[in-house]
Amino acid sequence: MDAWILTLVTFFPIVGVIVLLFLPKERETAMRWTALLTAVITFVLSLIMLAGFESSDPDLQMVVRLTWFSIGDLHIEYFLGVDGLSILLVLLTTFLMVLALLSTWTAIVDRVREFMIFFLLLEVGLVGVFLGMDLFLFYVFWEFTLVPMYFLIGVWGGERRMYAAIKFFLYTMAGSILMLLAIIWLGLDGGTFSIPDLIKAQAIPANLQFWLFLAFAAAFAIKVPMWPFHSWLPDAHVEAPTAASVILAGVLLKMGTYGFLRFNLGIFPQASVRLAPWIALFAVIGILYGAAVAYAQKDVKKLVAYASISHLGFVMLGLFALNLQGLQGGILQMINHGLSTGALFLIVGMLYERRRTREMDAFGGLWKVMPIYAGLTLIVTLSSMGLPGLNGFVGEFTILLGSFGSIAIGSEGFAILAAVGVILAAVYMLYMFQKLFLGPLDNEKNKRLPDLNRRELLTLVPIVILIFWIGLYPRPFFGLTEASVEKVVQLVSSAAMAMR
Amino acid sequence: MTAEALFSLAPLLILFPLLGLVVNIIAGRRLGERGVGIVASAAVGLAFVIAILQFIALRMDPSGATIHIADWIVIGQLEVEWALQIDTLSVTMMLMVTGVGGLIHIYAVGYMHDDVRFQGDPSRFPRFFVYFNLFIAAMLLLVTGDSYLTMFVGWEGVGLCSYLLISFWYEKGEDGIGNALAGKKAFVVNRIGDFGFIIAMLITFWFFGTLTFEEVFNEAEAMGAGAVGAATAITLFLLVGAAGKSAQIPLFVWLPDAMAGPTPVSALIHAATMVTAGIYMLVRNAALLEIATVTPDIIAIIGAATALLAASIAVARFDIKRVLAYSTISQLGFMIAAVGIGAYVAAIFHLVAHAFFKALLFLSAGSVIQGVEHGHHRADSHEEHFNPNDMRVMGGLRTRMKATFWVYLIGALALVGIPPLAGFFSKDEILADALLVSPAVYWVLVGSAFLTAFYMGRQILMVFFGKPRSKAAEAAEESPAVMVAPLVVLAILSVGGGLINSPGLLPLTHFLEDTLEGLREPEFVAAVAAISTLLAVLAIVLAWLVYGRRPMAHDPVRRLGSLWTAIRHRWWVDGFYDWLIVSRYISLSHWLAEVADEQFLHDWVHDTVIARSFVRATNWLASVLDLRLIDRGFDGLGALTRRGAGGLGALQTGYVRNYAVAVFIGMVLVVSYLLLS
Amino acid sequence: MIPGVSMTHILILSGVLFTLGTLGVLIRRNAIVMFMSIELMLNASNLAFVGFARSMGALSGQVFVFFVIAVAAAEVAVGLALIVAVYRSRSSIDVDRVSDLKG
Amino acid sequence: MTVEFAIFLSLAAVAVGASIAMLVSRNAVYSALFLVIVLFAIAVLFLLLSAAFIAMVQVAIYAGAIMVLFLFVIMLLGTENVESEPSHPWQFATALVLSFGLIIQFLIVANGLPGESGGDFGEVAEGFGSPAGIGTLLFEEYLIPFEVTSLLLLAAMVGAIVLTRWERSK
Repeated sequence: MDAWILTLVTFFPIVGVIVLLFLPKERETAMRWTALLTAVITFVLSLIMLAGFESSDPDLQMVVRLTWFSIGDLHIEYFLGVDGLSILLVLLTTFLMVLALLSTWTAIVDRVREFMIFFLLLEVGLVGVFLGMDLFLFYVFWEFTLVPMYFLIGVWGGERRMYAAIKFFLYTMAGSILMLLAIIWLGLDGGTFSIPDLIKAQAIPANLQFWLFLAFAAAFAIKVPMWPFHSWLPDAHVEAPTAASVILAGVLLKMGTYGFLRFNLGIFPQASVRLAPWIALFAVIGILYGAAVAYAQKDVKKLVAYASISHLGFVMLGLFALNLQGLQGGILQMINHGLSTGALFLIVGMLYERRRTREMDAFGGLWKVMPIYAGLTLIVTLSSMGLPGLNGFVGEFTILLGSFGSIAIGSEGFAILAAVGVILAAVYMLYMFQKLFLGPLDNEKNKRLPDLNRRELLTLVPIVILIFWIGLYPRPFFGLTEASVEKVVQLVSSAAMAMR
Repeated sequence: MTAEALFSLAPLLILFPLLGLVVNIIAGRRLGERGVGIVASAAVGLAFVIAILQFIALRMDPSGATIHIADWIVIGQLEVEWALQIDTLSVTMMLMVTGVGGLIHIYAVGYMHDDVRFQGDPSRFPRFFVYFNLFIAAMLLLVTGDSYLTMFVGWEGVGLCSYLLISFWYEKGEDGIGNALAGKKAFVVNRIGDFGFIIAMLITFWFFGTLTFEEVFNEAEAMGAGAVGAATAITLFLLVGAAGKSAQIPLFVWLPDAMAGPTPVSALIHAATMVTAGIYMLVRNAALLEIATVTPDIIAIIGAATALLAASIAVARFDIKRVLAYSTISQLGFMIAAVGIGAYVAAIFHLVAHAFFKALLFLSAGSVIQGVEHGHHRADSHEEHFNPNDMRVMGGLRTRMKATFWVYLIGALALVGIPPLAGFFSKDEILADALLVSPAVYWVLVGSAFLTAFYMGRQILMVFFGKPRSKAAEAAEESPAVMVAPLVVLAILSVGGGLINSPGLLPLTHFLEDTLEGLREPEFVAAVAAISTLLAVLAIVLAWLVYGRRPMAHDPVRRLGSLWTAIRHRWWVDGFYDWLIVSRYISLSHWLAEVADEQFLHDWVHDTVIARSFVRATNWLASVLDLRLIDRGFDGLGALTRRGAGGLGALQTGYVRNYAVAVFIGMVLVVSYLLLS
Repeated sequence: MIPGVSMTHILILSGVLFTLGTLGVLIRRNAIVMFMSIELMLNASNLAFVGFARSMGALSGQVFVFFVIAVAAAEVAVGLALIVAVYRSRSSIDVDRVSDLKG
Repeated sequence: MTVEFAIFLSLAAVAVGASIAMLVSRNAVYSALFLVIVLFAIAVLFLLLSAAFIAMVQVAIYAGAIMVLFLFVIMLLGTENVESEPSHPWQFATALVLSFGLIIQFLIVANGLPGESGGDFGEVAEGFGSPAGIGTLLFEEYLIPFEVTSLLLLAAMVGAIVLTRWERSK
C-alpha cells in the first residue's frame, strides 16, 4: 500500500475518466456525480497518504521508483515521492478539485462529459507535477497540464476564449522550452534525471548554475506569474469558466512557485543566493503593482486576478528570503492563496451565474438580499487582505518577518515595501467588498437575487473552516513542512558559505 | 480560591463574548430583540465578573501571571503563543472595557430598538450585537495578549469591528454610500498605522529574537545602551501604529467620519475603548520608551499638537457627535502627550476617566438624537434632509429631556475639568507632570483645555438652552429607562472617577507599580489646578456670553473671519490628504492599469512586439530565402513545399489497395535488404 | 519421421500460399475476397510455424498457431462487421468506391 | 520418392490449386468454398507434421466457424459479384511483379536454411503436438497471453456488435 499510494493518488482520476467515457450521453447528472465522486475518492486517497506521512523525515517518502526507459546509460524513471515541500500542495489540489467540481453543477451545461474528463485529466497532471521526482517525468506532467487547461478555457470560456487560451498556451509553452533545454543539459551532464540525486550531487559550478537557474526561472516565472510576465493571467482568468479559474489560481500558479522551491533552490542554491535580491525586487514590484492595478479594475474577476499577482509576489519574496521563516511562510502562503483566491473565484462565479455580469458597477447593496453570501465573502476578503486570526496573516507575517531579516535579500527595504502592499491590499479588497455589498441596493435586477443554496454553501464552508483553522492554529501545517524546509535552508546556507 | 486558580479563568474573559456572538449568529433571528440583547449583555457582564476575579487575584498575587492556551506560530526561533498576560495594567484595561462596555451594551438594547426602526431594517438588530460582542472579545485580546503579535490580532480585530460598525447602515449616508466609505476610510487609515506596528514587530524580532513583551523588555534592560537605537526605531514605528488607532496627527482624519456608526458604537469604540488602544500599547512599551532617545519628545509634541488642533476644530462643528469626536481626538492627544512626558499612570488615569465621561457624553448625545428624532416623527414634519444630529435644529431641550440634560451636564463638566469631577483630577495630573517636564507642552495643553471648556459650553448652550429651533426639538421626548439607567451609572462614575487616583492616596499609581517599573509619584500642584479650573470657568462664561444670551441664527464665532474658515474646514487636512494621497493613488492605479498594463504590457508588448514581430520575422525570413533561392535558379522554398505536398498528396489516393501495394513494396524491399546484407 | 519431406518444402509451400494471398489482396476489389486472401496469408504463416515446431521439436510453435487462429477469429469478427457497416452506408463492398481519405 | 513426400506433394498441389481458383473465381461464394478446400489441405498437412490438435482446431474454427461466417455475410449482403476488372491499370502489373519478387525471396530463404533444419524431418518425442502437451504449455508458460487472447475476443465481440448495430433513430 505504502509504495503504491502515490501512484493511486496521481492516477485514480483516470478511473473516473474511463467511467465517464462509457456513460450514455444524456445522463449528465450521472457524469457530474462520477466526476465528483472520483475527486472525492482521490481526496480521500490523499488523506490516506497524509496519514502515512512521517513529518519528521525531511526526505522523500512513499517512493516508487522504476525504470521507465533508458537512453544509453541515462535512465528515465517512473519516480514518485512526497516530502514536506509538496505534501500540502497535493492536498490542496485534491481538495480544491472537489470544490471546483461542486461549483460546476449548474454552471456547465454543454459538453458535460468532455468538461469532466478534461477536469479529471487536469488533476492527474497537477498531482503528477507535485509528486514526480524525475525531471523528465516532471516535465511530462508539467506540459500535460497545459492541454486540459487549454481546452477548459478554449471551449467553456467567455467571449474571447480562444484568444485567452492560445495566449495562455503559448506563454507557458515559451517558458517551458528553456526549461526543457536545461533539463536535457542536466540529464546529460549529471547522468541522471532524478531530482534528489541531482540535489545531493551539487556538482554544478556556480557560473553555470546562474544560466541554468535562469532557464528554469523562465518557465516558473511565467507560470507564477512574476511581474512583468503576468499579462497572460488576467486574460486567462477573465475568460476561463469558474471551476477552471479556481484551479488555475489555486493550483496551477503554484506549479511555478513550487518549481522555484524544488528546483531552483535545491539544484542551484548558489545561483539562488546570488539572485535572491533580484527575485525579491521583482516580487516586491509585483506586490505593489498588482495591488495598484487591482484597485483600478471594473471587473471583479480581473481585480481578483491582479490581486493574485500581488499575493504571489509575497510567496516569491518569502521563498527567496532563504531562511526558515520566509520559506515556511512562503509555502503556507501558497496554500492560503489557493484557499482564499480559490474561494474568491468561486464567489465571483456564483455572482456571475446569477447575474451574467461581473462589472462591479452593476452591483451594490447585495448584503441586504444575500446576507449569508455577504458574510462568507467578508471572511474570505478579510483572509485575503491578511487579517490576523485568519490564514492570510500567518503567511504574510512570517514572509515579512523572514524577508526583513534575510541575509540573502540583504536589505530590509524590500520587506518594508512589501508591508506597504498590506495597506494597499486593504484598499482594493475593501473597495471590491464595498462595490458589491455595501451602498444602496438600487439596481432592480439585484433585488430578487437568491441567497446561496446548499450546494454553494457546501463549496464555501470547507474553505472558510480552513481559513480559520490555519489562521488560529497553523502548527499542523507548519509541522508537515518543517523538516524538509530545514533541509533546504541548510543546503542553501552551506552554498552561501561556499560562495564566500 | 488561590490566585493561580483565578488566573486560570482568564481565557473565559474572551470566551464569553465569543460565545455570545456565536449564539447570536445562530439563533439571533429566533431569540427576538430582547433575547439578543440579554445574551450579548450577559456575555459582557460575565466577562466583567471574570475581570473582577482577575483583579481580586492580583490583590493576592500582584506579580500576575501568563496563561498559555495554545501554540500559534512556531517556526525556528519565532515562537508565538496564544497566551494571556494578566498584570495590573491589563486588568485595569479589562475592567474598564468590560465595565463601560457592559453599560453601553445595555444602553444599546434600547437605542438600537429605535434605531433599526428609524433606519428601516429591524432585521439588522442581532447583527449589531454580534459585532459588538466580537469587538469586546478583540479588545480583551488586545489588552491581554502577552506578545506583540497576539496584541496585534486584537488590534486588527477591533479595527475590523470598527469598520463593520461604522458602515453598519451601509446603504445610508452621503449618496447612499457615505457610511460605507467612512468605514473603509477608518480601516485603511488604521492599516497605515498597522503598517508601523508590523515594521516595529519585524525590528523587534530580529533585534531581540522574540516577540513576547516580557522577554523583549528583559532583553532590552540587559542590553542597556546597546538597545538604544533599536528601542528608538521600534517605538517610532509603534508610534505610527498608535497614531493610527488613537487618531493622532497625522492619521486622525478617520475618527470624525467614524461618527457615521450608530451612537453606541461611537461611545464604545470611538471614545471609550478602541481609540485608547494606542495609548495602552505605548504604556505597555514603557520599558522601551524609557530607553529610547528621540521618541518620547516626538510623542509629546504629537500629542500636544493633536490636542490643540482637534480642540480648535471642535469649536466650529454643528454636528453634535462630531464635536464630541474632535473632543475625543483632543483628549487622546492629552493622553499621548502624557505618555511622551513619561507620565504613564496619568495617561492611564485619564484614559479610564475619559472612558467614563466620554461614553456618558456620547450616550446622552445618542439619547438627545433619538429624542429629537422621535420629536421629528411626532411633529410629523416632512422636512427633507432632516438631520437629527445637527445642533442648529435643537435648543431648549433642558425642559423636555430632564434626565438626559443633567447627565450630559455632568459629563461635560467632567470633561472640562471642574473639581471634583473625574476629569479634573486626571487632566490635572497630566498638566502637573507636563509643567515639570516641558513648559511648552504644558501651555499647549492648557490652551486646548481652555478650548475644550469653550466648545463644551457652546454645545450645552446650543442643545439644551434657549428656545427650540425646530418643530422636532419642540416635540422631543425623553428616552426609555433602559437607556437612562446606564447613563446614570456612568454619571456616577464620572463624578467619582477621580477617586481612582485621588491625590495623596494614589491607588492607581500603586496598583500599576507592579507592572510599570520606576514610576514617579505625581504631585498635586495647587497652582496648576487653580489655573486650569479658572480657565475652564472663564471659557464657560465666554461661551455663555457668545451663545447664551440671544437666540442663535448664525454662529457668532463666525466673526473670527479667516480663522473661522480654517477651523470650519478642519484646517484643510482632509482635503490635503485627498489631494496628496488619495487622488494621486487613484490616478496612479488607473494609469498603471490602463496605460502601463493594458496598453503597454498587454496590448503593445504582447500584440505588437511579440506577436507582430514574430509574424514580421517569419515574413522576412521567407521572403529573403525565397528571393535568394530564386536568384540562384532554384524553386522558391514555398513553391517547393507546395509542389512536394502536391506530389505526396497524389499518393494519398484513398484507395485501400494502393496503400496495400505500398506496404507490399516496403515489405519486399525490407526483406531484400535483410537478405542481401 | 517423415522421410523425403524437409523444412525447405514446407517453407516453399508456405511462401507460395502467402504470395497468392497477397496477390489476392492486391488485385481483388471485393472486400470479402480480400479478407479471405488475408486468411490465406495467415494460414501460410501458420504452416511455417507448425513446420518449424516440428523441425525444432519445440511445441511453442504450435501454441503460437493457436494464438494466431484466435486472433484471426477476432479479426474476422470485427472485419466482417466493418464490411457490413461499410455496405450499409455505401450499398457496395467494392473497396475502390471507398476513398474518403483521398488527399 | 517416399510415400510421405507424395502425400505432401499432392496436398500442396491441392492447396495451391484451390488458392489460385479462389483468386480468380468471379463469384465470392466459390471463392469461399475454394478457401475451405485450402484450409482442409493445410489441416492435413498439420497432421502430417504431428500437430494433431492444431489440425483439429484448424478444421473446427477455420473451416467451420470462420468460413461459415464469411458465407453468411456474403449471403446477407448479396454481393457475390462485384468487380469485372481492376480499376487501377497499373495495380495488377505491380502486384504481379512484387509477388514474383516475393516468391524469389522465399526461395532464397528456403534454400538457405541452416544444416540441421534443412534436412528431412526427424523423430519427435512421443505425444508431440497432443492436446495435453499444448494445454500444459498454454496454462503454464503462456498463461497471460492466453488470458489476454480471451480479452481480445471479448473486445472483438463487443466491437462487432457495436459496429453492426442498427441505429433505430435512422
